Amino acid sequence: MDHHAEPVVELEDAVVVLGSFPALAGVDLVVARGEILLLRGPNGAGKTTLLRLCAGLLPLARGRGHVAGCDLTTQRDAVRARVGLLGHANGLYADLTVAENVRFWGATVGATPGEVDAALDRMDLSRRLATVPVNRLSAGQRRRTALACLVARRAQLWLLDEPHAGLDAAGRDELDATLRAAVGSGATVIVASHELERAGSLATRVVDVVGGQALALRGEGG
Amino acid sequence: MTAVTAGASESTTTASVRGATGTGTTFTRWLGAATLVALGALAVLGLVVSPADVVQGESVRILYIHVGTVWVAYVAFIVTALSSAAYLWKRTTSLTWDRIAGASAEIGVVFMAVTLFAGALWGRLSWGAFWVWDARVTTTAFLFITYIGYLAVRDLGGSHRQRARRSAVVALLAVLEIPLVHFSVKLWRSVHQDASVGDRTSDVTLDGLMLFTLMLALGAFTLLYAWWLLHRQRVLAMRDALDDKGLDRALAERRTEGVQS
Amino acid sequence: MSTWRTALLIAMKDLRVEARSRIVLVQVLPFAGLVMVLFAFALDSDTVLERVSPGLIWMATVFSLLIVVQRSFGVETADGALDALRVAGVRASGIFVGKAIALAAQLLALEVLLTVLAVVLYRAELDADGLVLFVTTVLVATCGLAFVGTLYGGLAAGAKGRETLLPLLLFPVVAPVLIGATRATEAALGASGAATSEGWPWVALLVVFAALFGAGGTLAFGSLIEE
Amino acid sequence: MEDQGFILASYVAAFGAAALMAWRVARRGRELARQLPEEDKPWT
Repeated sequence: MDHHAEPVVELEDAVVVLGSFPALAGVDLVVARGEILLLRGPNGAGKTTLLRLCAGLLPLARGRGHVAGCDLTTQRDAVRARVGLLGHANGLYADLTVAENVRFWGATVGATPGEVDAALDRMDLSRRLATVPVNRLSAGQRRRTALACLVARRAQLWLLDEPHAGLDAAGRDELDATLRAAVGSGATVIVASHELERAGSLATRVVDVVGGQALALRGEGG
Repeated sequence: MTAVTAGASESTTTASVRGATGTGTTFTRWLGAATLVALGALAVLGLVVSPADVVQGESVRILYIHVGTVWVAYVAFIVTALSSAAYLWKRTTSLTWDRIAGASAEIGVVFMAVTLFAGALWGRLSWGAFWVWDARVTTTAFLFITYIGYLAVRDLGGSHRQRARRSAVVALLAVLEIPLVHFSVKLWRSVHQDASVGDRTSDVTLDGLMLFTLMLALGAFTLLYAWWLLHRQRVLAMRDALDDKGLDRALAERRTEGVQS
Repeated sequence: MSTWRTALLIAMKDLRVEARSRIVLVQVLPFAGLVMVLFAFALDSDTVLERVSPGLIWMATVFSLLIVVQRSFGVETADGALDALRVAGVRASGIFVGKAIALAAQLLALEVLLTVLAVVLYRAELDADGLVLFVTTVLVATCGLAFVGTLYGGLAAGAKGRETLLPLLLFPVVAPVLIGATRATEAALGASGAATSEGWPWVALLVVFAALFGAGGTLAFGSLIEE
Repeated sequence: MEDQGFILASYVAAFGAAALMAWRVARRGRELARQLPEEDKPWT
């Protein structure tokens, strides 16, 4: 993994407190463009908190952080515009068709029709699926549509929380191919998953997120 | 007028207040004692000693309760609005502002209920009607429901910070509604054929011992409000601390499993 | 993206979702009509009905407002779209104004139906000079209702027990609109002998209401849906 | 006379509400105080 590629995420001694509980207690992390980073660790270990921090949703109690070139404390809206966070919910409008959903999310950043079509093509949703309402899609197809929305929204950093949950084997392979393609065209992906064997082969780097007051980041495996 | 009943209601409050230890300090004990004395005096003066009013007779005694409690209810809601603004203004302040807003609204709603009840009884005796579409009374009833909504919003869950921000916004919006309701009812009543009964409570002039009893009522209920607010704020603080502690324990346990696995 | 462009985008999306699902058209409009019929059963004397028809129009509107707001935010929370909007850094004031516009459009359609029903069922007459007052009242009241509905709809969205929380929060707040719109409509229809000129102070009240909650909503909406 | 009943009712309502609230908050305070160490109670 060439580390001198321009970093998309830089966290220094990042501390996030939820209520009075230090969910992240001093995290140092650098993620370069084009990486697929896997965050591994048990539930409640702080994986989701770390993703939400990178998405610009949580205030830093201490330490500093830059995501997609923007400061995490002062330019949070700018961070949010450049980052896509996908949890279990896909954030789609079930009554609208695939194309209408992707066009809507692209329009939030003023994407051109050309960009929308490119996003649909990338997720090979353009032909017969484009005009199908989302409520008639399979889970895998919905996940692909949600990812197409991220592409249309020009998200540079994809933060995926348990993306493989609820997908069958075919759906998972599709998703892996999609993520590799996305990275191929300049995006960076961070996946949080507690399914060890499944995601291992996908990731270019694996980082253990171990639950504890101090978030011990060990291991540069993968 | 039977003095016994006055005594009876007074003694029930004595027994309960003095025993406070959990959230009590010497200051709150003095405040509690002062509240008791004032409430006791109010009961005796209001029910027995003060004379009947020349115009409306005995029913003036209800007025002490009605005016006393409506005053504290409005004070409570002003405090809620101000502390909500304080929480929102300097976002970094602790959750104390939020807890004061919550505690003040809770007692505000209770006093609002009492004042509406006493007001209805007083209206029945003075005008033969429990309810009249008077701008101030309607606004008071309206506020009562609005703040029940506020309390419902307060326990919507989510983190303490989330609860605090959401409640603060709702409290400020509630203040926004007061002039709207008041103005619309006033305009409505002035247009209506039978002239409105006017602001009943303000055209009743009290003097001498009766005026003193009314002032005593305001003072007693304000003391009670202050005492209660102090204790309730501390209870809420402890409850929040316990919530966080519970969360700490649960996650600490999982962390130890995490490390061993 | 400016607030106004975001608002138009959100409004178009909401109206397209409604055009596609037709829930308001197929369920809410018939419900509003049904409410008007039930009022007729309950009050059953024609003279009374004719006199109180303005009040009934606006009562039916407020009931329907509740359902349209719940549908409008149900669409957002079904698959986490409201969170996704926030995560995408979409301006909260844009979301507020956008959803209010879509809500206002649906309310206007509703009010047209209710007025027609009032004329048919309750024999309310709408003469020419009252028409200007009536149309102004409907437009201004709808703005107020749309702003307040979106504001408290956003607050209650996704909260547990939101079905019962929304009426508890919304009904006290819409009281001034209910009083103002009803009195103004009474003046417009000449019901119970009210002259048209008496309606205009009520329209002023409705304008103040819409302005207050338009401004208040735009400022507060962000912190209400923010985590 | 009807007056007496109403007057008494208003006093019982006010004093009853005050007593109930005072008792509840004091009891809740003692209950919670037992479960928390000293440092969490700044007023002690």
